[in-house]
Amino acid sequence: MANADCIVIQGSNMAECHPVGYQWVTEAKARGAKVIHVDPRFTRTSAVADKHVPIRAGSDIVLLGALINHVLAHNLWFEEYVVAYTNAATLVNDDYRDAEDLDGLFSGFDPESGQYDMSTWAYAEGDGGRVSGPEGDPEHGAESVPEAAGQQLGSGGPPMEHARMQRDETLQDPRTVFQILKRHYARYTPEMVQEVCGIAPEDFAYLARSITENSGRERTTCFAYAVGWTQHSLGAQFIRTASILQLLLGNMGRPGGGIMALRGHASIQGSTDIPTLFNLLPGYLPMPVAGTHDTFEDYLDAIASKKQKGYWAEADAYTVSLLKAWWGDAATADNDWAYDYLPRLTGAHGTFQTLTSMLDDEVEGYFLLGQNPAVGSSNGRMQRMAMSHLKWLVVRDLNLIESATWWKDSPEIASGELRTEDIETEVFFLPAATHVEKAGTFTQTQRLLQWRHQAVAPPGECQSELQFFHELGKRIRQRLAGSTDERDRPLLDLTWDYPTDAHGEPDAEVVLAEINGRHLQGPDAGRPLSSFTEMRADGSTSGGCWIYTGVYADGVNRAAARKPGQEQGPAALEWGWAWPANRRILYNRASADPQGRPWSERKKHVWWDEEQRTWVGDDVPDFPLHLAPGTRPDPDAGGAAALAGDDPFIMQADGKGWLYAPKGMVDGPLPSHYEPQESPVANALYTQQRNPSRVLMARQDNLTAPSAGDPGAGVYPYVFTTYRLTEHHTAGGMSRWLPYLAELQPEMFCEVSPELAEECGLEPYGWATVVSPRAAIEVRVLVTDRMTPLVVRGRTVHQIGLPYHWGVGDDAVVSGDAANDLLGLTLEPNVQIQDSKVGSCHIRPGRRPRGPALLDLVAEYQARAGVTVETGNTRLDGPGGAPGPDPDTDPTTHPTREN
Amino acid sequence: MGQLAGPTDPAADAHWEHQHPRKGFFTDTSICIGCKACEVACKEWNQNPQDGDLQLLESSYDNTGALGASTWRHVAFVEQDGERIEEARESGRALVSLGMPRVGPPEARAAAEPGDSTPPDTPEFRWLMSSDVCKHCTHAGCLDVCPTGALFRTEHGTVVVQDDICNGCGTCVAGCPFGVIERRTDGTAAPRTEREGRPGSEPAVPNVGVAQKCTLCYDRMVDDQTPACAQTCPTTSIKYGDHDDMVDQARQRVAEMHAQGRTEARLYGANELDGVGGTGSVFLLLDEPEVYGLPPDPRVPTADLPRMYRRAGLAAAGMLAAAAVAFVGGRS
Amino acid sequence: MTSERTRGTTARTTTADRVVQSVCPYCAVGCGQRVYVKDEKVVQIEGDPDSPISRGRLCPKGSASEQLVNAPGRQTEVLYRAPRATEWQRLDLDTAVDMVTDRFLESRRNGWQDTDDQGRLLRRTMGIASLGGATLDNEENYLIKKLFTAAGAIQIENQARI
Amino acid sequence: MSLSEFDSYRPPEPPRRRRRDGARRRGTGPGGGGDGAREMPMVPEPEFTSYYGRPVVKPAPWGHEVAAYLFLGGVAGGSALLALGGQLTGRDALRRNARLGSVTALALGGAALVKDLGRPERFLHMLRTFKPTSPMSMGTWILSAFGAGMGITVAAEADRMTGSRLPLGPLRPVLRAVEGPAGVEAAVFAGPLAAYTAVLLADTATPTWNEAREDLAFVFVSSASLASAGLAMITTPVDETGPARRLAVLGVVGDLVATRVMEHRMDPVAAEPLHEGKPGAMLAWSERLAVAGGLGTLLGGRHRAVAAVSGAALLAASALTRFGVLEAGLRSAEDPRYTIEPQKNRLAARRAAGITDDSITTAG
Repeated sequence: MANADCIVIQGSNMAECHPVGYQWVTEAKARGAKVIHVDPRFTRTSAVADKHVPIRAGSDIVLLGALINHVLAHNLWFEEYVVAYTNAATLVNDDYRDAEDLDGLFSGFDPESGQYDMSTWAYAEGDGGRVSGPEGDPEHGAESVPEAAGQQLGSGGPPMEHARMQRDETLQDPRTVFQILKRHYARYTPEMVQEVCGIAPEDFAYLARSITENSGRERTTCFAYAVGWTQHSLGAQFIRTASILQLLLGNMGRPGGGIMALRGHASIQGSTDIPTLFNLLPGYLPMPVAGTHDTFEDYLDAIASKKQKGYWAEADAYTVSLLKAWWGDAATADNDWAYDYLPRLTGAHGTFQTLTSMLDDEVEGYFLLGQNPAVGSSNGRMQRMAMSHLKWLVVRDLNLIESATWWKDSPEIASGELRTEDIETEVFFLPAATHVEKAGTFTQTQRLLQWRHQAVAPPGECQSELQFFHELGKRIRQRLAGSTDERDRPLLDLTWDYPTDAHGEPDAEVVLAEINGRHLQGPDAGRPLSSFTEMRADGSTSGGCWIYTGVYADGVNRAAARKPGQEQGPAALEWGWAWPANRRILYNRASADPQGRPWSERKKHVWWDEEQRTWVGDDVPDFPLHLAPGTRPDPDAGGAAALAGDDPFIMQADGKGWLYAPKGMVDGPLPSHYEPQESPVANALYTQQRNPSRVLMARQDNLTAPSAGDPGAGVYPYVFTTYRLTEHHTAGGMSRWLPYLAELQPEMFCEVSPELAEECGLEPYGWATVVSPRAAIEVRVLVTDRMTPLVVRGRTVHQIGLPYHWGVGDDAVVSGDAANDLLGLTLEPNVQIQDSKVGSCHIRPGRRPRGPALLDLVAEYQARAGVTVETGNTRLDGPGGAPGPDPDTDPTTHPTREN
Repeated sequence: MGQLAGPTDPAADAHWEHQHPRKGFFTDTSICIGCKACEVACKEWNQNPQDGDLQLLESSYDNTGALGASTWRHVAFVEQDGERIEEARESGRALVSLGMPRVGPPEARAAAEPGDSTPPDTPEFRWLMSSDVCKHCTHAGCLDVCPTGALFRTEHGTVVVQDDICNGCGTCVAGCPFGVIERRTDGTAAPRTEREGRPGSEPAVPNVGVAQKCTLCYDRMVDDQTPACAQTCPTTSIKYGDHDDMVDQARQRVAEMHAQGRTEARLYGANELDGVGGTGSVFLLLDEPEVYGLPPDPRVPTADLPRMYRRAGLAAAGMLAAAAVAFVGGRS
Repeated sequence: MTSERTRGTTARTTTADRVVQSVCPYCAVGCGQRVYVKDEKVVQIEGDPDSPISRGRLCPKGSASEQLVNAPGRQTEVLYRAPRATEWQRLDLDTAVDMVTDRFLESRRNGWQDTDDQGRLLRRTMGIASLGGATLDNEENYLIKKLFTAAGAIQIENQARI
Repeated sequence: MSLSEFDSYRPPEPPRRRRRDGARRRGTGPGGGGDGAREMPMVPEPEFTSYYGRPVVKPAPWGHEVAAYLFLGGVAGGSALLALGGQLTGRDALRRNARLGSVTALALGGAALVKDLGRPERFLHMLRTFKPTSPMSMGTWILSAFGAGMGITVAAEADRMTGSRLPLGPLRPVLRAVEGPAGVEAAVFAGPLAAYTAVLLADTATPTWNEAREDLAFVFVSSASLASAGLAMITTPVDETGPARRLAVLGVVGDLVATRVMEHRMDPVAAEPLHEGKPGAMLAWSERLAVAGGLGTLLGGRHRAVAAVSGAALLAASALTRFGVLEAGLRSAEDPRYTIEPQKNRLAARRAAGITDDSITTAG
């Protein structure tokens, strides 16, 4: 980011949430870069940015779409880059219908399941048909899986043959992606931005000018985002829109460009690479789904076709290596490498689905490993009530967090909904080791693995997770030793013998070596693999996570490489190890033009060296080293060999950057704006008010506030958004127990504009109660000009800021009500993440009632708003659905009825 | 005794023979992101107890309040509207037109002429953040009045309290024109750990009753390490180094900002001729000093001490005379 | 003027027994940290100047890491709450792990599903769920995923999704 | 005003100073607390900004003990002069009572000082250095020298009062010989003892004390005189207290004049605390008592009863002066306005006078 010429921070509060990372933005600013912060609130990031653009929470796609429209309309896109590196020129089949034609929906929408049949979006084929997967036509796969299909596909995207795609380099054919894009965003005008986002035209012009002036050969613009974008019912599409914009401007894969994902936790990137997630196996291989991946062959065909370009074609080698790593000799060719040992999914089993099954008493045991759902997960009340249904709960943490003590001090105990004596749950609190009491690697937000050495032994009875789970596994296998029951085979055949030191702590380097993978047969049996290209599908190699292969190459723990930063170049390749293969900027082939020459001297990064006939540069080239720029592969080759010289996006099935996503996104090939689940205004672009394929949780304890125009919308008139403070860490488990941090931000507060304080009679630094359809909490009131009311669709929308670090419990140094109690659960269809950045609420002066009176207050508001389980949970808002403007009315004229 | 006011080299005055460069801070508040890492790092390094009553202090994001016996770094937060920004720019321009003798290097001064420098997109709102610290003055009010010699001038020209000597007389607390040093009472808020079933107990409050203030990490400086706050500051808003370099950097930075039209920038403590002979910690502020809680024209009290002694001598003589008159007057 | 103790002033980073390079446990920037240990106790954690990412700098949370390790409020003993009990009770570690193992197997059996209604292989248990992992090491996540998947527990989640 | 009926749950809010948000606000006096529900009386906004009304300088951590020491120090000093006078003019009763009075005041004052220290067990550290820039260091040495002299004279007095029965043996003649010079030596330090406390207060950044640096010494010296004279009038029969009475009158006159001059010369804003609130009341009463004591001495000084009463009045006046000045100083440090405005005036005055190079805020 340090060498960016313009940095747009949107959906993130970088200076507060990633302060040390912010030094590079300061560096860029010192070199003359322009820093723009787009955020509903004026935060500490805005304080040191050049410009702060207040935006209404949840309307990011309109802004980004308008920028795309601006770039296309004024011909500011980077022509050479777009034509060569993106699928702009590819033709889409004729059956495709855009959201513009179907008033907010795309073709192939199935109203009951809320799913799209993606076949209508495919590229056009030579003979007019559709390029689709080799066998197993998608219909068969689609309808048998009721819920989100998102988890079927690993991150590599869908299988697809590349050879028979049609392209029109002149970009004039109306079926080209480019023209579709133009038509799709035609109505995203600066006026629309003012009406929907509340952003003044001059601010929009400033933003557009700054971005376009700083893109192209000589200059690059960089976007930075965090959960401000991801935690929406439309989150994945926000990021898609930004990537389309960056592709059009030619900023992808170049130094100072691209999109920086600012991840939240120390190793959250690690926990998705080696996923403690329901839908993924290590290395983003999908978990097998009953019905789609019944046999090993089905599984391999579903994730990658031998015909497609890019490294995903070798997915079979990765899977076999993983199974060999887990089940060693028990995984043989004839039992499909123990493929049947893997449990199958039957739909989405995300944390929120698990929550509902807990409430229905289907889950008996629950492990909490350094997470505090009673405060940190949305709809806190539902989380705590669900835990009261458990038989037993194991909490492993440093402090007695609220998720361990809810049975005696949670808000539900205070309000009488739960009685300690009636709660059956057995709770085990096992103290955990801190980061200096155990060795291991963290993967940070730039995919860099860094090794941590153990400084001291854990005190008292504290244990690291490594030791605890190794011990748990050993005891389970001891108890099942004699069992002949087929279901216990996977546990007994597991490779589970790790050397342990005097304290019983397994040696983390051995685990890392297993993750890296090793040769099993042949001359160098036992030697670690040095790159994932060495993995074979014949069972001769093993590897716990193919994208991490190379971290332990030649037996050297590269994650522990510690060559001081000052002694190496800015890319600092010898500090830690970045997956894949220590590349620091992905797709950096795009930092050179189709002929392999750097776009400009200033932005040189990776380029083609004619003499050595190899790619060279400041970073490990993210491209086959000796693939000359001009090469054209023969059509039926597959995998890496199929990559052309100018296909920088080596992971995509067609080697190109996807402006248009024929497959992979479940809620539309092109991002289009829908209002959040709870919104004070109607969708100005389409009749469809909300994301039609969002995952609904229509339950009595998860009611939704009525939105624009519905009766009762006035009961919850204000928009609230949640955010983080520098001084605290997520649910406070690691900050509210520390006196030095607790005294910096001692009390839960809300941030309101003076106008809102006037309107509701809120007293500066006094108390206020915030009520939402789920709960009511009390907060101190910070009246500040940093919150600006916005005029959206003709009416003033007030926004309230709520930090979410506090929780009700008596063990922390400071405690307070949890903002997460206010949040509802409506999930984003692709990744099942909840919509916690925007919601509707009401705020009134004075503290909240204690005891049962609190429930009456919440119920009274629900009654007044006439909220039922159906409110906001209707899939289709067609002409028959919620009243919205007719598609053909000019969006700039205000709709007749007041909303 | 060295001189009592005006520019001088404090370490030399304190009879340090071997020449050590004078160390100091330069705090550039224009790039401070108000993260308070300096507050935490300082407390953690010096093991200062948690002070404060764990309540919102009704001052934007600042819940620390002010510098004190257990808080040697304090980040101030001031929210200001457009009108206030304009006033600050105006007062900044006034400073320039006062014809400061040394207004930065010549070429920067030329560029600082108003008119050609259109301020960038004047924000209609701004949020000032600044990390306050002990000034380590050239003429330190606290050091001068300390009767026990607990406060001493280090070889690097900084001012440090020896907590094994100070008997807590408190004169220095009143002597400091910036209100930095304070006597540590044990009145910290009752630590939460007196609860049943709590393992461990809050460590006893060290150095109760003794005057405490920032030592510019004297223990780290002796082993030529960077002070905790300067090392941890994410955007190097807190810079540490030789005092003269710090002052030069400060001057370049303020000239550069004036050239960009941001004339609200001004330096605080960089002028050797001011009331305390210039300070060891130099600040770049974006508004009048009092907006940050800093005195507009601080003056070390010792500067007027000779005159005070003369007045007191006169008074004592007067008293003697009065007594004499009383006895000589009437023999009755 | 200066006392003996003052003349002997030295930084505890120089008198530490050893220095260990580590990484901050808080956010995903991954700032380098140096951990100073003396007499088997962490005495100081500060930024690691060698790190090209953070260049020796830390945020307030990172700077408070030493207190995270040595905080008086930290829990270092196993606690157990019996059903319907109103207070914690102490429990030694070994018994606790045994009890958890028994419950793990029992709940695994209760929630076991061999095949779905259309006879397709499931081989999983819905009786056990787990939440958490973003603050753990990759090696720990690896063992957790490996053990739970082998046991058939698929309801594993972490902060990446909330 | 928050109307919610649930406010009854509100925990008893600590009496906190009611401050409106934002930088521009007026300096409210301290006691504006209450539970924040009452709206503060709107007072026109003087042109002055501060950091949320927080103090700029810190008040000295001195309580009543220090004020008591100031008073007792003055009495000790004055009494030593009277004792010397009595010694030279043969007034034995005056000499003896003055000496005893002085040493008791000294002992009490010293004890008060040590008690006020943060670490009383280290009070001897005061003698580690001889530092002219530190008024307290000077004061310690003055106190020690004065104490030594006074100690010897009192030893002699005690020996005389106990009819030479003390087991002094060979020391007695030495004591007799050195008693005279010791009395003189003590008297020499009496003046500085009474005056140095003024420098101790003035040589600080506390606005009111610092502004009073020109004339505070005269106020304290006069107050010391009238107090010691008052003490003498109480303890010594009327026939020997002629000089004491005259000293008392001189002291009262000096006190009144010096206070007037001091307040006139100070910056009006910095002088405000002297007239407001508790300190204002104390100083006003001190003046009335001083005048009453003075008149009582002048008119009825001859009658023992009237002399004693006016002596007591004078003692009270002096005590009130000391407590009042100390309290006013502490109050002036707690409110930022008393620090900022006088300094801004001073800066503006210097700039008007053309001195533009000595400001701490510079643009270069």
